[in-house]
Amino acid sequence: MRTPSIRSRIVRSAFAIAAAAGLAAGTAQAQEGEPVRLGAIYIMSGTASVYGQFAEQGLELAIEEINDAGGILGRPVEYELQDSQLKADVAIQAARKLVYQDGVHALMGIDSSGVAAGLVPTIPELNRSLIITHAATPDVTGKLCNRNTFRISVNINQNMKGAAMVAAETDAKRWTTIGPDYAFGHQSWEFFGNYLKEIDSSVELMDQTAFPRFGNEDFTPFINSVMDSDPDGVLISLWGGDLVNFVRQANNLGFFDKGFEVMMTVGAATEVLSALGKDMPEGVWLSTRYWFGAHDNPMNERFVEAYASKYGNPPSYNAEGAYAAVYAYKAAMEKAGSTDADKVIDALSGLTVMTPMGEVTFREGDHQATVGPTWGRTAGMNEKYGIRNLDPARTFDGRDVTPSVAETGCKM
Amino acid sequence: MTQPILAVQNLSKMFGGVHAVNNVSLDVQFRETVALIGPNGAGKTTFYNMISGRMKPTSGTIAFQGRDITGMPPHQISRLGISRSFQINNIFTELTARQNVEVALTALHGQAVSMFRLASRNRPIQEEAEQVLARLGLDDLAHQRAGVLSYGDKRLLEIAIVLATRPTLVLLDEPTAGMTPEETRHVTRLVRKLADSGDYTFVVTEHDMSVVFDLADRILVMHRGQRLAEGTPEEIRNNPEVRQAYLGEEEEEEAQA
Amino acid sequence: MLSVEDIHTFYGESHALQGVSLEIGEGEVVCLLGRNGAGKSTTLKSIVGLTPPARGRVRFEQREIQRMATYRISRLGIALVPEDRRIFAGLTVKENLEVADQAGRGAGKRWTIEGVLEAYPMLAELRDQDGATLSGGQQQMLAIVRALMTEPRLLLMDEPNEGLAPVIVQQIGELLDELAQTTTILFSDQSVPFALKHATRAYILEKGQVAWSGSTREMRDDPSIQERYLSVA
Amino acid sequence: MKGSIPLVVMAAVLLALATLPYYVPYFYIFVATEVLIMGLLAGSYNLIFGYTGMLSFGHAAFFGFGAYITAMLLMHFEVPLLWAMIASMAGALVLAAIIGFFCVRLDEVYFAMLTLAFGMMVFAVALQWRSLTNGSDGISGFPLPEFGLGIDLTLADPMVYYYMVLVIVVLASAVLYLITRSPFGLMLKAISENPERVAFCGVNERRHRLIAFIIAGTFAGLSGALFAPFNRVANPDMVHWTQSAEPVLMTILGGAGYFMGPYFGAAVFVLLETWITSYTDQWMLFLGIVLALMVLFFRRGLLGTVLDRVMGR
Amino acid sequence: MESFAASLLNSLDIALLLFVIAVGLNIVFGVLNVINFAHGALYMLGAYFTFTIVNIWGLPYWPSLIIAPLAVAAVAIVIERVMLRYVYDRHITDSLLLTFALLLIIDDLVLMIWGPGIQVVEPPALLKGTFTVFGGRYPVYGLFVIFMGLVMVWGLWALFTKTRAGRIMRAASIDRDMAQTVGINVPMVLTGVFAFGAWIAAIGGVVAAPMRAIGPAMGDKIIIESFIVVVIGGLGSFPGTFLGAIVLGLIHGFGGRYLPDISLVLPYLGMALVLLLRPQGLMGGRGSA
Repeated sequence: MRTPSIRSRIVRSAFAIAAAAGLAAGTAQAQEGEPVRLGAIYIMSGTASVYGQFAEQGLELAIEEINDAGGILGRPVEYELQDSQLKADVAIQAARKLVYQDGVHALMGIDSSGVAAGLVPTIPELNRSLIITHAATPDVTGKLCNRNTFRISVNINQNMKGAAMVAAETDAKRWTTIGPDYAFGHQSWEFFGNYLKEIDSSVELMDQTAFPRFGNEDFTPFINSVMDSDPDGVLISLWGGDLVNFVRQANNLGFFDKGFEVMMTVGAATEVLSALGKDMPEGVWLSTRYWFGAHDNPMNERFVEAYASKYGNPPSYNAEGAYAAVYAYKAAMEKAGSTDADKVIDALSGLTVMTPMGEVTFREGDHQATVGPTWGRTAGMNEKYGIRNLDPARTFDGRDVTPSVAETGCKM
Repeated sequence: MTQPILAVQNLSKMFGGVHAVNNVSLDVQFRETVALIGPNGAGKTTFYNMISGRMKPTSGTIAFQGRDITGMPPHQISRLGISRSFQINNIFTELTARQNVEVALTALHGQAVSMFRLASRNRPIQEEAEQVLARLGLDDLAHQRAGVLSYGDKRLLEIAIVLATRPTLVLLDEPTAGMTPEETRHVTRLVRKLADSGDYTFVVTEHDMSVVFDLADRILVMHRGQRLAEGTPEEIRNNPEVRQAYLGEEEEEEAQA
Repeated sequence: MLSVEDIHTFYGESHALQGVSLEIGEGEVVCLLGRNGAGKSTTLKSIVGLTPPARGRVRFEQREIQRMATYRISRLGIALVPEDRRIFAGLTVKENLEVADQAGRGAGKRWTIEGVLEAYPMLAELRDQDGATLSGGQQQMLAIVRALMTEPRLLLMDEPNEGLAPVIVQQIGELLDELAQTTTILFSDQSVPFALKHATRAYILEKGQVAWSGSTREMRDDPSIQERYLSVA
Repeated sequence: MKGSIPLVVMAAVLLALATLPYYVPYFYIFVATEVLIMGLLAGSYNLIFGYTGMLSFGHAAFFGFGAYITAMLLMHFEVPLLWAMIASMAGALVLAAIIGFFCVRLDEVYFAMLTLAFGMMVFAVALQWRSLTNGSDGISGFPLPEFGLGIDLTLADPMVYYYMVLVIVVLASAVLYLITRSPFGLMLKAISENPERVAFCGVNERRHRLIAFIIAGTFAGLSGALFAPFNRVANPDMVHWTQSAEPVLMTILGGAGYFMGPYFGAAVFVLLETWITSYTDQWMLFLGIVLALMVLFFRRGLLGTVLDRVMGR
Repeated sequence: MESFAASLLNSLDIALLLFVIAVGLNIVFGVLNVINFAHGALYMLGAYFTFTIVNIWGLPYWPSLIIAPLAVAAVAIVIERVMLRYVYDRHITDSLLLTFALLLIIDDLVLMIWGPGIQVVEPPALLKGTFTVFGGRYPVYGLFVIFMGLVMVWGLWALFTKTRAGRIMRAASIDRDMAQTVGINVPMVLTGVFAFGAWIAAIGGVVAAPMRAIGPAMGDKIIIESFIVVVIGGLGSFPGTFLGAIVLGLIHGFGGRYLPDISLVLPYLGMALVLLLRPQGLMGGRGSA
């Protein structure tokens, strides 16, 4: 007869621990001096964990700065970070834990489209705001949009609108793509094509495209097939380790000597640039959702300097996204005068906030921030950081590249 | 002579060029007990394996109750009424003794795919299982996990499973192997009793000659895959060829010297 | 040289050896007789530690070996030619020998691969053939020679004649006699004449116990022993 | 009576689960819901692994398939959840019949590898047939409609959903339990120990293994059908081999062959993950160490080890 | 068309790298009867050690080809001695679970030690650049991979057939008891084989380092690929592993290009077909390790 007692003892003690933690946080509603708690969900394990690290650094930096300056509404800021494992169900459960167990006042984060697409529909029932700082799928501020969800980072539409504008100015007429064989790769190509056709209906979007599986490692067959098809321009939406592998293999195969235009939609990510160094060829178009050298404002100057001195490299877009999101919360909470989720959501909607990318506005219609990508051509090396410079670099105004709310399909 | 219950004709089995069983024929009459003996490697187990469907013969035919069963899968042969025991214990150690028997009974009664009733409420089968166990003197051990039974009891349970399939023909493969002398006597008496009941036909392989002579109506001696001799126990006992096969055949004259 | 004292061995849950004791002196050739399942194989396997005895002692040249790992027992100088020969399938004849070759482990080298191949030309012809493709007799030769490669002072052979044609059995017998000149041998068999011819002493096992022991001369002189324990009677 | 212990335990656990929302923090309703769903997945897996001895690496195929069917039906047809669940089970049944038809021909490692291959084929289809499955993003943002049969449930309320899951998982588990205790279940246990002997008792053991595979797949489909609305998403992760690994881990962790083992394993696994991830980023390290220790020291799984002690085996 | 030849060569270098990784897995399975889920993690360790040697210690590439595999083999010895050897006699699921736990542990330790960033190791000067085949360009490093793969094929073949150590491994995989009986220290052989498998995996890691981005969990992908190779070729078959690697290399080299819509299904389809039609694998059966 010992079984039941043993088991229930385990269960009970488990819940006792949990209960203690939960009650402490859960009842903390806007008490004076109580910390403001932010819950963040990033990828902290596995292949893509570098993105989580960058985000955490940006997050940490912003919170330090804010706390040094007296916090939000006079309350110190804390954060709780959970690993998404790049899985939607894990992220969803993590969000529930952050809200109900850790008692966070607001949520932020999310690196991948798949995770975002899964998580976003569950946010309203958590009754918290969520600011997405990385995931780029149009859907979360489009057909999946909801009152609680905001995005401060550049999405695929915005980036591809910019890409199309850059592409239209080149001589290239026949375009193809190499992208990862999942939603991000296919959507990038689709949006790029649509925007480019709008600007210049004479361009040809080739049928021969290459979508290697995500994490493929060996891109040679795809590089060869694209080279065989002899395009004028190639849009490349590979990212992270895949992009590093791709560029090195493409170098070997003479891909960049063929004279066609090459555009890499997340090529100017610092982790990619510093891994590649000189291996990133000159004269290709790279984009990033945020380029540390492209924004001439005091906040950016301060951010880049503080970040570089603290972590030894220039901030990546993911660091900026997290950093900006914290400041956006600060602004919203101050505007709302409370950490109350409803009021913060109302405050965020339509809010214009200062970020390292300048002033951005969360549109009321879809909660997408009016941010624009930076597209630049690779030039000489930046010796300080061991990465390529972008010159010329063209930063798009969010208002020029963000599709109208009607186009996004978002119905609030 | 009536039609034999088991008619094996010219059965052969080759393993990579070697004749494990070579052209062996055997007729077994209903209610008879036939012992199959022979020194190691004589081909007895292979012979069993072919009759019970575990192996397909290379050539020859096997008929059971006049029906050709050559090459049938084991479960079909079993359903026709042939059941076998194994040389080494082949019981279900994680189940209780009674459940071991119930496995066979469940199959017998066509309930093997019955899912929406509790096996533990299956009184008819349980009662029958208990009867089978009782016949073998295992009734006290019905609720013991088979794995913890004594070796001898496991061998008996092995036979219980065989009987539970209600066979007409029972193939026993060394039923007393590894048993103590006392257990051996017990099993011999039991099989004797079952044979006398007239419900079963037995084919038994055994190395213990006292068991063989106690049980067998007729003995088939195999040697090197072939039929060496066949006859009553008395005939076999006095057959010089058989003695030679058992004691060794090398340089006979010296052995006699 | 070897003394086995009251060993009990369980095979799974079957009590295979129920107190077996044996003594073998240096230079002797001893035979274990008994029917199938009497415990002959298990006795030999228990000596080399493949089925370690649960109780009892095994001493080899005054060292207790009943708890020793098999490979260490082998290195002490006991070799086993197992019942089913257990040739390494997929390895050639020569490779089978090389695996067992104790070269480099110091101590007087009696058997070398070249030496045995020369001594047994039949194997020399088959040296590059897959061991699994050999005939039964060839496999048996190989198994014996492989055992020799471990430089045994005590050679255990488990039913070396099983399933072999008479002419081969005779060859094995000759080999056994030859080896007996230099090596102590314990072999098991079901064939009485073979045992009588090649062994000086015999043990008869029955149901995991020693039922009779004595010289082969006694056995030859008293046919009732054979009848009682070994024949169809 | 030793025999009554499992019943007492089960009754106690059921009572604890039924009153759970009244004594645990709110978040643990989600944890408990996940435990129940994963428990059903692992419990269905136990039917083929623990009871029949088949090590499958592709069980997520049925889980994911069930999740997709429910998600699609809710998304495109807004059918009542009950009908979606039934459809998921039917779909998983058909898929399991097809995959199982091939897989039960093989044994041991070969069976494991073949199930892995089929599971990953289903994953590849989920990922690459984008027009149907929406690719890597999966199907999300579907409404949670009524339950069906005129039963009025606010499914969006986590507490309501928890109770619905509890009832369904308990019912499904009861069916699974009945199956393991049925004559058929007895056959499965016998097959796992000694398939040949079962054949010699006149049973077509391959057919039995196939039936067990189909039943397990069907209930895995149900568990997927519960999981999709719980997380409001069905995506390829749910079909991936790493998802297949979870019921394997849970079952071994809890104790294969014990009916409650996998449920217990699911609880331990989910709770461990929840707690470790709260305290450290190095959750994989700790989970790995805990798993390794369990394999080395709890040979029969947690529940198995405990039961062995209690029953004195 | 000119790139067809390059694609073929490319398939070959994919195949030979796969071979190097899968063959260690297969040897460990053949001798120890353990499906080592952590095999890919050992490959990853090889790559990370190379990164440390080349980028952090500033040594040239070549010494890492010696140092890194030995270091990984040392890790493997510890793993075998403190954990793995206790589960040999158990059901195969126990070793599976244990090595899965090991995979989690190694993955996280790597993340802690080297951080999450993407790392790149430059190939040695000798192996930089490209050459032209049938009008298509092909990297010299690819040739090096092919060369190393063939050296491993030859070396392992020679080891298994020409050396005593190789024969002992084969003997131990065929019949452990008999190997003991002829005086082989089987426990030590088992430790040795596991370390050897790890050593081979690490060579794969060292060879891959200059051509693949090094990142956390990079071994997780390769492990399933290796399963496919081993299953297609035949569990426990050395020549089979080679053939299996070639088959999968061709599927990767051409499948994504000519059958993009089902490219992901192809490897698993191939694996399933082999299992159903020839469960022992294309080259399986008893015989060489």
